This record gives sequence, C-alpha cells and structure tokens, in this order.
Amino acid sequence: MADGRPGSGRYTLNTFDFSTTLGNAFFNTPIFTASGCASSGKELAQFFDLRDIGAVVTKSVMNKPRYGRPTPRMAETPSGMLNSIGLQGPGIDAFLAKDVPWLIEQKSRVIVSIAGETVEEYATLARKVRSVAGISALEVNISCPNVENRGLVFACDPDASRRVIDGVRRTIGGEIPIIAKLSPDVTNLPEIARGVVDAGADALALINTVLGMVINLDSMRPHLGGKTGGLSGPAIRPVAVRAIYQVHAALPNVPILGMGGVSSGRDALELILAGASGVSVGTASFGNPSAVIQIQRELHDLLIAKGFPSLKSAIGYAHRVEEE
Amino acid sequence: MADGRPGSGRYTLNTFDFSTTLGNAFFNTPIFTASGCASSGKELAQFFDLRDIGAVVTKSVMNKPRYGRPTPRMAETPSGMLNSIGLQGPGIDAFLAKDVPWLIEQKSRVIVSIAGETVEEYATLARKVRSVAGISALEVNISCPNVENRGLVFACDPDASRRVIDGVRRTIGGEIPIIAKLSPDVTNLPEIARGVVDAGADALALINTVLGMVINLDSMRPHLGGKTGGLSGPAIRPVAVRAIYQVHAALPNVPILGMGGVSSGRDALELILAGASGVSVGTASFGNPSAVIQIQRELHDLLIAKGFPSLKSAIGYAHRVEEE
Amino acid sequence: MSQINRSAAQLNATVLANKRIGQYHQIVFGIGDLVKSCRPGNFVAIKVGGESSRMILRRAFAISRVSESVSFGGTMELIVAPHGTGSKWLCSQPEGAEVDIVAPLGTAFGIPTAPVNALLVGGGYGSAPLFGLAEVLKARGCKVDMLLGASTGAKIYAPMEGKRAVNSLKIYTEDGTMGETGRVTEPIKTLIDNREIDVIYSCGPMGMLSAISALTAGTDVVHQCAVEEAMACGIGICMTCVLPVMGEDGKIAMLRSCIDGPVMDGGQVQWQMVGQVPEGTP
Amino acid sequence: MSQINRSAAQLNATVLANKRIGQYHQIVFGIGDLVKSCRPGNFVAIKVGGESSRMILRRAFAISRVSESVSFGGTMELIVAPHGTGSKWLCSQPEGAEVDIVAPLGTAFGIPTAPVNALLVGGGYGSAPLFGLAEVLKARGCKVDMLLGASTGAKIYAPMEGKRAVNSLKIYTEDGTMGETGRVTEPIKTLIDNREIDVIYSCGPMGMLSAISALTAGTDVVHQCAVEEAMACGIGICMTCVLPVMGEDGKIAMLRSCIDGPVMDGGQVQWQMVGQVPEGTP
Ligand SMILES: Cc1cc2nc3c(=O)[nH]c(=O)nc-3n(C[C@H](O)[C@H](O)[C@H](O)COP(=O)(O)OP(=O)(O)OC[C@H]3O[C@@H](n4cnc5c(N)ncnc54)[C@H](O)[C@@H]3O)c2cc1C
Ligand SMILES: Cc1cc2nc3c(=O)[nH]c(=O)nc-3n(C[C@H](O)[C@H](O)[C@H](O)COP(=O)(O)OP(=O)(O)OC[C@H]3O[C@@H](n4cnc5c(N)ncnc54)[C@H](O)[C@@H]3O)c2cc1C
Ligand SMILES: Cc1cc2nc3c(=O)[nH]c(=O)nc-3n(C[C@H](O)[C@H](O)[C@H](O)COP(=O)(O)O)c2cc1C
Ligand SMILES: Cc1cc2nc3c(=O)[nH]c(=O)nc-3n(C[C@H](O)[C@H](O)[C@H](O)COP(=O)(O)O)c2cc1C
Ligand code: FES
Ligand code: FES
Repeated sequence: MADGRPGSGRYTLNTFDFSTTLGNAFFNTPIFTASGCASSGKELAQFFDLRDIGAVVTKSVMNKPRYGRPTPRMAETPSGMLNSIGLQGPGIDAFLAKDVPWLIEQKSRVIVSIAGETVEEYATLARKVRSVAGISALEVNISCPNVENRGLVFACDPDASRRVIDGVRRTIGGEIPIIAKLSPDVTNLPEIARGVVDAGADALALINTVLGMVINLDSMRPHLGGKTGGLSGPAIRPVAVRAIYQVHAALPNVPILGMGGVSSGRDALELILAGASGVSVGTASFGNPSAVIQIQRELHDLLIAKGFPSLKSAIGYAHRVEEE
Repeated sequence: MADGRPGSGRYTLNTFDFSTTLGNAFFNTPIFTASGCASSGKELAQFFDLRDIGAVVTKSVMNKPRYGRPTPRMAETPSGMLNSIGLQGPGIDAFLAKDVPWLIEQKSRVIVSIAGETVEEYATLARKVRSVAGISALEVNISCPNVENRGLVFACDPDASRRVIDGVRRTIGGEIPIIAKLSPDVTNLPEIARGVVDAGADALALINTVLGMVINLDSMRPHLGGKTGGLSGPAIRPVAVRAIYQVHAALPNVPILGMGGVSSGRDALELILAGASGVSVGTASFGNPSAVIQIQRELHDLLIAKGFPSLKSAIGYAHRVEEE
Repeated sequence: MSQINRSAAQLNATVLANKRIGQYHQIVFGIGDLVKSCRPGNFVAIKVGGESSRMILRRAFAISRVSESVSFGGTMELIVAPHGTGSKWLCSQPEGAEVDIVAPLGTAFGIPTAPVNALLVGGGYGSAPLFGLAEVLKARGCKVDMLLGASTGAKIYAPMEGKRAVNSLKIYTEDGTMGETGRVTEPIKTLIDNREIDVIYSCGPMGMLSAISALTAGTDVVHQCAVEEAMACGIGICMTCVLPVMGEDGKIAMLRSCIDGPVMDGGQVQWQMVGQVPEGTP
Repeated sequence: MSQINRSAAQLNATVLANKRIGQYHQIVFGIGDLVKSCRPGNFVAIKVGGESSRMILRRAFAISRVSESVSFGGTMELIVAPHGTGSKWLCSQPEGAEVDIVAPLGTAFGIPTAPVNALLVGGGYGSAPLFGLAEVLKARGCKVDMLLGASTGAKIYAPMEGKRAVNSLKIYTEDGTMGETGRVTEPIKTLIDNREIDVIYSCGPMGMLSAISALTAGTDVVHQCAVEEAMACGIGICMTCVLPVMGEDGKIAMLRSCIDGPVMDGGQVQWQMVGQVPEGTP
C-alpha cells in the first residue's frame, strides 16, 4: 500500500505522527485557536494547558490601541453567530510587551495575528513583530477595511491584498512564515489566494467570517452596533470546506490553516481531507471552553481509527484521483 | 403619525393591505414558493391551496430536457443543507405545455424561472415564455455556468449578467416583469445588481444558494455527486438579510424578492424590513410541507401586531433614518 | 386537485410504545384515521431533534404495520435503526412524546388480483414492511414465502406475530449468528428456475435489490422493490432522491423515489447507473 | 497559570428541583464541591437546547444561592425567566436532567471588612443573587435593607427564607400589583441624603443600575452593581460583552463584563456611553 493511504488501524498512538508545518514553522499538533476567539490565551489557560495544543493564534492586533465597535456586538443565528467586535485591542506595543511574553513563558507556540487600515500599517506591525523572539508565525488578517480605498476590504481586492503581503514580506524577512488570512466573500477566491502567494505568503488561513446581518424585531433596525457582522460557527462549515478544497486544488503546495465551524474532531478531519494542514477552532470555544483540546483529542483518535499513518498523510486526501 | 410608521395595533385584519408588487405584477400576498423548492406546484397542492399564496415560482427550466447531476444530490448541514440537483427538468416546451396550464387552471399566480447556458438560450426561453398567457413574472436564474466562458457562473460576472438580462429584456418586451436572481457568492453584489437593473431587470431575487461542500467521512471524498453544492436553509439567513439590506440601500427603488433560510413569519419580516417586497420560501418546505402557508399567516399577524398599516409600509423599514 | 401525495397529512402523533428489538427500536404511534390510507410500502417522514434542532430535514421510515384497536385507535408501527443523530433521537423518544409526522407517502406494493406465489425478501430493517404486506397477500389467497437476511442476527427483524402470515420463513446472516450462513439472495435463483414464484417483493439495501433484479432479468418473475435513496423532502419537491428508471417509451428518466417510489419495478430501475446520470446529458 | 476564570470548571450538573415561582423558575442543580468557589455575584454559563441544538452559545445566569446539604451535597440555585428559546428550554428541564454548566464565572460583590449599612436593590430576577449576598453581609454584622422592584408582582422574586437575612424589605411594582406602586429607585435619594447607607449593591436592568449610579454620584456611597450585557462566551475570549468603564488612569476602557464584571463599580461605568464607543476611536 502506498504511503499516505489509510490502512486498517495499523498505526498506534505511539507511532502516529500528529505534527504539521506551515511554511518553515513546525507544530506538534495541527489544532490551533482561531484569532479573536481566544483573546490572548490567558483566559483559556484555566481549561487546558496551552502547551498541549498546536498554537495559540492571538486576536488580530492593530498598531494603536482601539476601542472597537459599539455594542451589541453579537447575535446568535441558527447554528452560528454574528460578531462585530471591530478589532478592539491594546495596540501592538502593549501587546508585544505584555501578552506575548506571557504566552512564551507558558511555553505555548504563538502565532501573532495583525490587522491594519493601510498597507503601511501592516508593514509597521510586521516590523514590530519581527523584533520579538519566540513567535512561530505571523497571521496577516487582511479582512479589514482599507481606509485608503473607500473602506473596501483588502481581502476583497486582489491588488490591495497583494500589496499588503508584499509589504509585510519585505519588512519581516524570511525568518517566520507569513499566513495570509482571506475572506470567503469574494467572487474568485483562488485568484486572491494566488495573488498573495505570489506576493510572498507562505501559507493561507481560510476562512474568515462571512458577512451577515440580523434585524432586531423589537427595534426593527439592524441588531448589531456595527450593522453588519461576521458569521461564524457550524453554519458556515460547508463554505469553509468548499473554500479550502477549491484553494488546495488550485495551489496544492501552499499549506492552509483551515477554520470555520469546526466543533468536533470529525469536523476538523473534514477540513484536513479538503486540504488544510492545520485547523483553528474559533466559535466552538464560546460554547465549550475545552473545545480546542477536545477536538484535538478526537481528531487524533479519528485519524488513527481511519488508518492514517500521520496527520500529513490525511491532508488533502479527498482530492486523490486513484480509483478505489 | 406619518404614513408607514407602525402604530399600536390600530390596523385590523380587515383594513390591512397584504398585497405587493414586483415591477408591474401585482400579488395578493408577499409569500411565494422558491424556485426548485416546489417543483411545479402540484406536489404541494395536497397541503394548501395554491391560490392562497402570493405565487408559485417554478423550478428553473432550461431549453432542453435535462437529467441533472448524479446522486447523492443532498447533504444535511447544521441548520442547512447542500443541494446539487443540476437543473433536472423536462425542458421548456414540455413545461409550458403541461405544468403551466395546470397551475393557471388552479388559478395560482405563476412566476416562471428560467436557466440557460448561453446568453442565447436565455433569450430563447424568454421568447417561449412570452408566447404563453397567464404568467405573472419571469425569474431569470443567472446562477448557472456560462458554457461560453469557462463555465464561469453568469451571476458572478457583471458583464455576462448584464448581457443575459439585456437579451431577455429585448425578447420579452415590456409585458411581464423580469426578476433577475443573483448569487451571493460575489465580491460586490450591489455592482452586479446595478448592472442587471441597467440592462432591464424590473426586480431582483436575492439570494440564490451559497456555494459549499461536505466531505463524506466514509468515502473521504466530496459527498455530493456534483462535488460542490448550494447551501440553503436557516444557516444562510444572515447572509440573505445582509444581501437584501445592501442592495436595497444601493437601489432603493428596485423591488426585491427576498429568500434564504426563511422558516417562520418572523424570518420573513426580517427580510422585508431589510428591503424585500416579497419573500420566497424554499428549504423550509422540505421540513414542513405547509411551511409556505404557515409563514404567510404568521407574517400577516405579525405585521398587524407590529402596527403596520400595510405590507408595503414595512418594506425596507430597517433603513429609516429618523430618530425614535 | 393533484393526485400527488393525495393521502398525505401532517399531524402530531403520540408515541404509544418504544421497545428495543435486537439492534432496532419498534416504535408505535397513534395516528387515528390516517391508518385507513396507509398501504404496505408507503413511508412516513418524521421531524427529528425537537424545536430548536439544527436538523432541518425530515427522516424517512417505511411503515411497518398499521392497525386499529379499540383502546388506541389507529396505530402505526416503525422499525428504526439508530443510525445517526436523527434516528437516534427518534429511538430515544419516550412513551407519550409527540412527534411531527407526514404520512402516508410514496407508492405501495402492487397487490395481485388473483392468487399468486409470492416471495418476500427483506434485508435488515427492510423486513419491516414485508409482514404487513404478507398479511394482505395472504388474505388474497397468495402463497407467501419469506427470506430475511442481515449481516448479523441482531439485525434480523422477524416478529413472532408476523410469522403467522407467511407459509415459510428462512433467515440468512453473513456471520452465521442466526439461521443459515450466507446471503439472502443465494436461494432465489433456484426458486426462479424451478418456477416456484410469480412475484418477488423486496425491501432492503440497494445492493440486495439490484442483485435480485439481476436474477429476475429475462424471467417472467415480477420484481417489486422498495428503494432507499437519500431524501430531503419526501414529497416530490426537491429532486434529490432520483433514480434512473426505464420508461415505457424506452427512454431513461430520473424518477423521484419519494413519489414514483419507494416501490418501483425492479426490472425498470437501471441499477448499474444509480449514482450516475444517463449518457447524453447536456 | 492565569488568574482569569481561576475557579471555573465545566461539569454536568443534575437538576434536583425545578419549581415555578411567579413568572420565574427556581432551578436547583447538584454541583458538588464547586459550591465552595461560588461567591454572591458570580454567574454560571449553561449550554442549552440539547445535543443537536442550533443554539451554539451558552446562556448566562446569576447564581442565586449555593448551599451544602447532607442529602444532595453542594447545590446551586438559579432564578430563570423564560425569555427566549434557550431560557425556555432550561425552564423545561425535568428533575434528573443533566445540564452542562461552566461555573463560577465573573467577579463577586465586594464584602466590607467592617460592618456597614448596606442597601440591596434588585430589579426583576436581579433580586436572585441578593439574598445570598444578604446572608454573607449579615454574618459580617452589616445592616441589610432591601428594595425590590419589577413591572408587576409576578416578576418579584422574594423567597420567604431569604427575608430572614434582611433587616427590612420593601417592594415596588409599576402596576401596583404588589407592594408600593412605583419604581424601586424612588426612595433611594432620601436614604442617601439622610446618610442611612454606606454601600448599595444592585442587580437588575441596566436602566435601574444607571439610575442608581446617578443618585450615588458625588456622594460617599459606594455602588456595586451587577451588569447584564449580551455574552457570547462568558469567559473573556470573545469581546462581545464590553462596557465603557473609567480606569484609575482616568482613561475609558471597554471592559469585558464577563471577567471584569458582572459586578462593577457603578461610579466607574460610563452609563451614558453604553452601546457606544468613546470618542477618539480610530
Ligand atoms: C423510503 C425510505 C424508507 C426507510 N425506511 C427505514 C426504516 O424502516 N427503518 C430505518 O431504520 N431506516 C429507514 N430508512 C433510512 C432512514 O431514513 C435513515 O436511517 C435516516 O434518515 C438516517 O438519519 P440520521 O439522522 O439518523 O442519520 P444521518 O446520517 O445523520 O443523516 C443525515 C442525512 O442523511 C440522510 N440519510 C442518512 N442515511 C440515510 C439512508 N440510509 N437513507 C436515506 N437517507 C439517509 C438523512 O435523512 C439525513 O438527511 C428509510 C429511508 C428511506 C428513504
Ligand atoms: C451576567 C448575567 C446574568 C444573568 N442572570 C440571569 C438570571 O439570573 N435570570 C435570568 O432569567 N436571566 C439572567 N440573565 C439573562 C439571560 O442570560 C437571558 O435571558 C438569556 O440568555 C436569554 O436566552 P434565550 O435563549 O432565552 O433568549 P434569546 O433572546 O433567544 O437569546 C438570543 C441570544 O441573546 C442573548 N441574550 C438575550 N437576552 C439576553 C439578556 N437579557 N442578557 C444577556 N444576553 C441575552 C442570549 O444569551 C443568546 O445568545 C443574565 C445575563 C447575564 C449576562
Ligand atoms: C468574536 C470573533 C472575533 C473574531 N476576531 C477575529 C480577529 O480579530 N482576527 C481574525 O483574523 N479573525 C477573527 N475572527 C474570525 C475567526 O478567527 C474565524 O476565522 C472565524 O470565526 C471562523 O471560524 P469559527 O467558525 O471556528 O469561529 C473572529 C471571530 C469571532 C467569532
Ligand atoms: C433543492 C433545491 C433546488 C433549488 N433549485 C433552484 C432552481 O432551480 N433555480 C433557482 O433559481 N434556485 C434554486 N434553488 C435556490 C432557492 O430557490 C433559494 O434561492 C435558496 O434555496 C435559498 O432559500 P431557502 O434557504 O429558503 O431555501 C434551489 C434550492 C434548493 C434547496
Ligand atoms: S425527496 Fe424530495 S423529491 Fe424526493
Ligand atoms: S462574553 Fe466573551 S468576552 Fe465576555
């Protein structure tokens, strides 16, 4: 039997290789938190040991401190939720001075997520991140409004996406991998993906939330303070699987950090079979503080039960062409 | 109190005006079936009187008979489902000869939905529809692959969308309104909407399904015969509300037939407040054969309870600017 | 008014009994006068998961039996395998629970007008509707033989009462834990060759139905089978449940197994093409 | 290890009792040793809707009381208003049901080290945590007066046992169906002016908390209030539950009401800006 094909449970807990890589970054396990769904990590430390998961992906941080959007900032929807946080945060300086050292002290793997309003801001953020040791990767959240271009979201504009990644790439050097986080709200996702990879992204994070809205039937106005919000949770999982499958088909050599509605090991496996090298767990942590570690355990056992010799052999397995 | 503002239940069942219009077509009520979710109407007639609802929107029909996609054609997902039917149908000639006369005999209002693979096919379909009396409106489903342009979905391409509607407009004349049905899977929905309205669409249908995929964990391949499928049901309601709100804000004078995850009167009201002049009920009928008529009743009572003097006064009410 | 779904009604049915039998649950519902419209072969579509469920589609189950009693009125019995989230939910419903059902749906087994020799073949829970069918056939003077098969004994559903209506009953399990070891299709060829049967009624996995169709092909034996395709609506409006079936005009059509089935003519179903679409599709 | 959520644990708690009281349900859960970490003011986050629910977020409820008994071990009581789908589901859980909870969460009411004159003000189900608080204050030698208000009598929660811990209890309803007619905030000004109270503990609708903060502003009276903002996670990871609060540095920060609250210093909360963001936001 060829390498990478599931056998019949021949691989045991001891021989199973659960590790993954995103660019030149190595992770013991493929399950991460999702940006904005674990704050800076401290809050979840009560529920599991942060060292045990693949990495903590921190909330997207901007250059300056930021209040975010007015409340209400959330609305539950069928099997999902809308959020409109508006990137509230302490700003990159305070973040690098306080939150990152704490995580490193815990021996947690850290992926820092950054967000900006201009191409320049992203480059500035990258430069600051570069100055701190111990960070495993940089996630560049480009699903932010571009103030230099009528607030059009960077990730919805192939050209602006490329320019952001290009600026980050040039600032950060080749030391830590760049993961470009894309929005699914585009006509041609593989095109955007190809653009940011050409510009220097080592990996892609798919998917950010889907733009949605809820009307409050009492006020009869948009419920969220920010009017529209990002849809996340199990409701969007089929969109995430499709996005990952499409992009993996177009760019089979580019590692993907998958996310969107994962709330069990079987969900994580779906994303991996579609082409994800790692999986971030977001909204599921809101309903279950131990979700990340539970999903990791379930995925581990499921991969072994399916007969995969390693996590890596399952990545993109749904694309195989051979006949059974 | 100004017209169109909800009062406190002063309007009763007798004075309440539930009617709506899409272009020059008048409907007694604003609740319709959704294309592809009521077949040609006959199947639902056992559960309610088709005359009692606003209109039956028939399954998108193509010029030739068509087998559609291989099975499995559906997968249930959290609060939603994927379908990949592939426009199975009898072809326009058999459809106009058999299905439409039956509906007209039942005194049901009929909106015919058409789908094509070329600009020319849409025009042919429109010409054939024009030759039959008694049809209230034509829904042009442009979420179909364009065989003349690498299978790129018409509705994802502003230029192709416009050309389809332009062709239909010129063929059908001004007798029955054209409703262009758009896909939400685009970067800039208002742009596509504006394009088809400029080309002659009298109204817009929003939204068609969202592209998704499910991987079957037994076969470890895409579950659907057609690999990807369209996501529908409550899971996508926030996307529908957002799409309707965005397009109504951009084109306040263009009537919208809203749809996407409506399964109760309160859901229908959400879409109407966002800007829909009518609401199609799709997937909800699969779980509840009486859904269309039940939703219609609930919406009626809810509008009165909220104090609206008429359905029309609630359309787009969430956009109002005055302070309370 | 249309003829499609013409006996179907939607109602809240009360669970009167829920008993585990082997790997299945035998669930009895009170459905009142609706029993009068239920025929062997029909199915029911059930809403699962309760009010705030993320499961939005009904689940289909063959009607195993209906009866009328003085104390309970009309009752309907289902044999349910706890397969996934929806069927497990159904199996967990206690006596007294109310369940939203739409029934009866689909085609029924055709009943011969003259007495014939009938062979009833059931795979797994597919035996459920066959006992009710056997009673009807018996009442028409037919000779009724039954073959039941499953992977293992716990998946054989063969109630005591049911056996009264059959002339013979033979059980096959693949692991030999009950009856003969082997597949239920094995003895059929001999029965056909010996002209012992006129019609086969079958219900079970698609592979079994297909195998029986292969055996009856080119013979005079009629094969009525109840197919099982994934159904989103159960009432003919979604087109998800289609099968390629040869029409009288010699053309293949993709028929809906919910309204043109589940009982279909096994000789017309294009088994080799299930899961595909015919050639020449645009 | 972090200090945030430091006493919180996730467990399946058994419903020991579920009783309707006016428009509320008083629900008692067995939570074992976890009672030892629960302080008045803490809340619990509950998973609602069962296994296949479309509700993915927990619901927050103030812990009304905890106690330890020989027969049941540690128990926790909640007072739940059947508001929407999730709270109605909770109210429908029978004795013996298992419910997934995370508790205790959030800040607790600060307990004075010396005896003081305390006024406890509750609106609607907001009175729930106040009786447990009253017992603790009483044990510290405080004088405890209580004001409860609601729109109507059925929304007043004031259990018999609870009254033992308070020196006085006055009830206000807007429709006059119980106690005085009017709002619970009306007598407070006089009490403050007469210097009869040192600290106000409040729990109830945001409008009530804001009104009390206005009355205590510029006085020496400390106002500890338990706020209620929509929460997606309850454990500090989502940033949905924020309120503008004045920090010690004189700057306004958007604090998370789940971990920096629900009990906050009413004098620091920027009530007029709730639902907005401070000026100067990028
Ligand atoms: C006409 C008909 C008659 C049937 N009769 C019986 C019966 O008498 N007893 C019995 O135990 N089962 C019967 N089934 C199968 C039963 O419908 C499925 O086991 C059930 O739908 C599984 O739902 P789930 O939520 O438990 O599983 P899941 O796998 O979680 O279901 C997910 C989705 O797939 C569909 N699905 C999954 N398995 C099947 C299947 N085998 N057939 C059709 N759809 C499926 C479900 O309806 C649902 O939409 C019948 C199916 C059909 C179509
Ligand atoms: C710290 C705290 C303590 C609370 N204590 C109590 C209590 O002791 N007793 C009690 O009956 N209720 C209490 N509530 C309110 C309770 O959380 C809501 O009534 C409940 O979440 C409503 O859920 P639902 O599904 O019934 O309503 P829905 O309206 O269907 O809920 C939809 C969403 O909105 C959120 N939501 C709706 N109303 C509120 C609300 N008032 N506050 C916060 N979120 C809301 C829900 O959590 C859910 O995510 C408390 C809330 C908080 C934040
Ligand atoms: C409350 C909330 C806040 C989020 N904040 C961020 C963020 O700051 N940066 C980012 O890249 N993604 C953010 N996301 C998106 C998630 O990281 C993730 O891409 C998305 O929620 C889909 O995954 P899920 O369904 O598992 O939550 C946020 C999501 C939620 C629900
Ligand atoms: C099974 C199925 C078939 C559909 N077929 C069509 C179709 O033929 N033409 C079309 O325009 N839309 C079709 N749709 C899309 C629906 O009309 C509708 O736009 C979409 O499902 C969202 O509404 P809902 O969530 O209420 O189902 C189909 C949807 C489903 C679920
Ligand atoms: S299940 Fe919908 S058409 Fe058959
Ligand atoms: S509820 Fe999530 S941070 Fe407070």
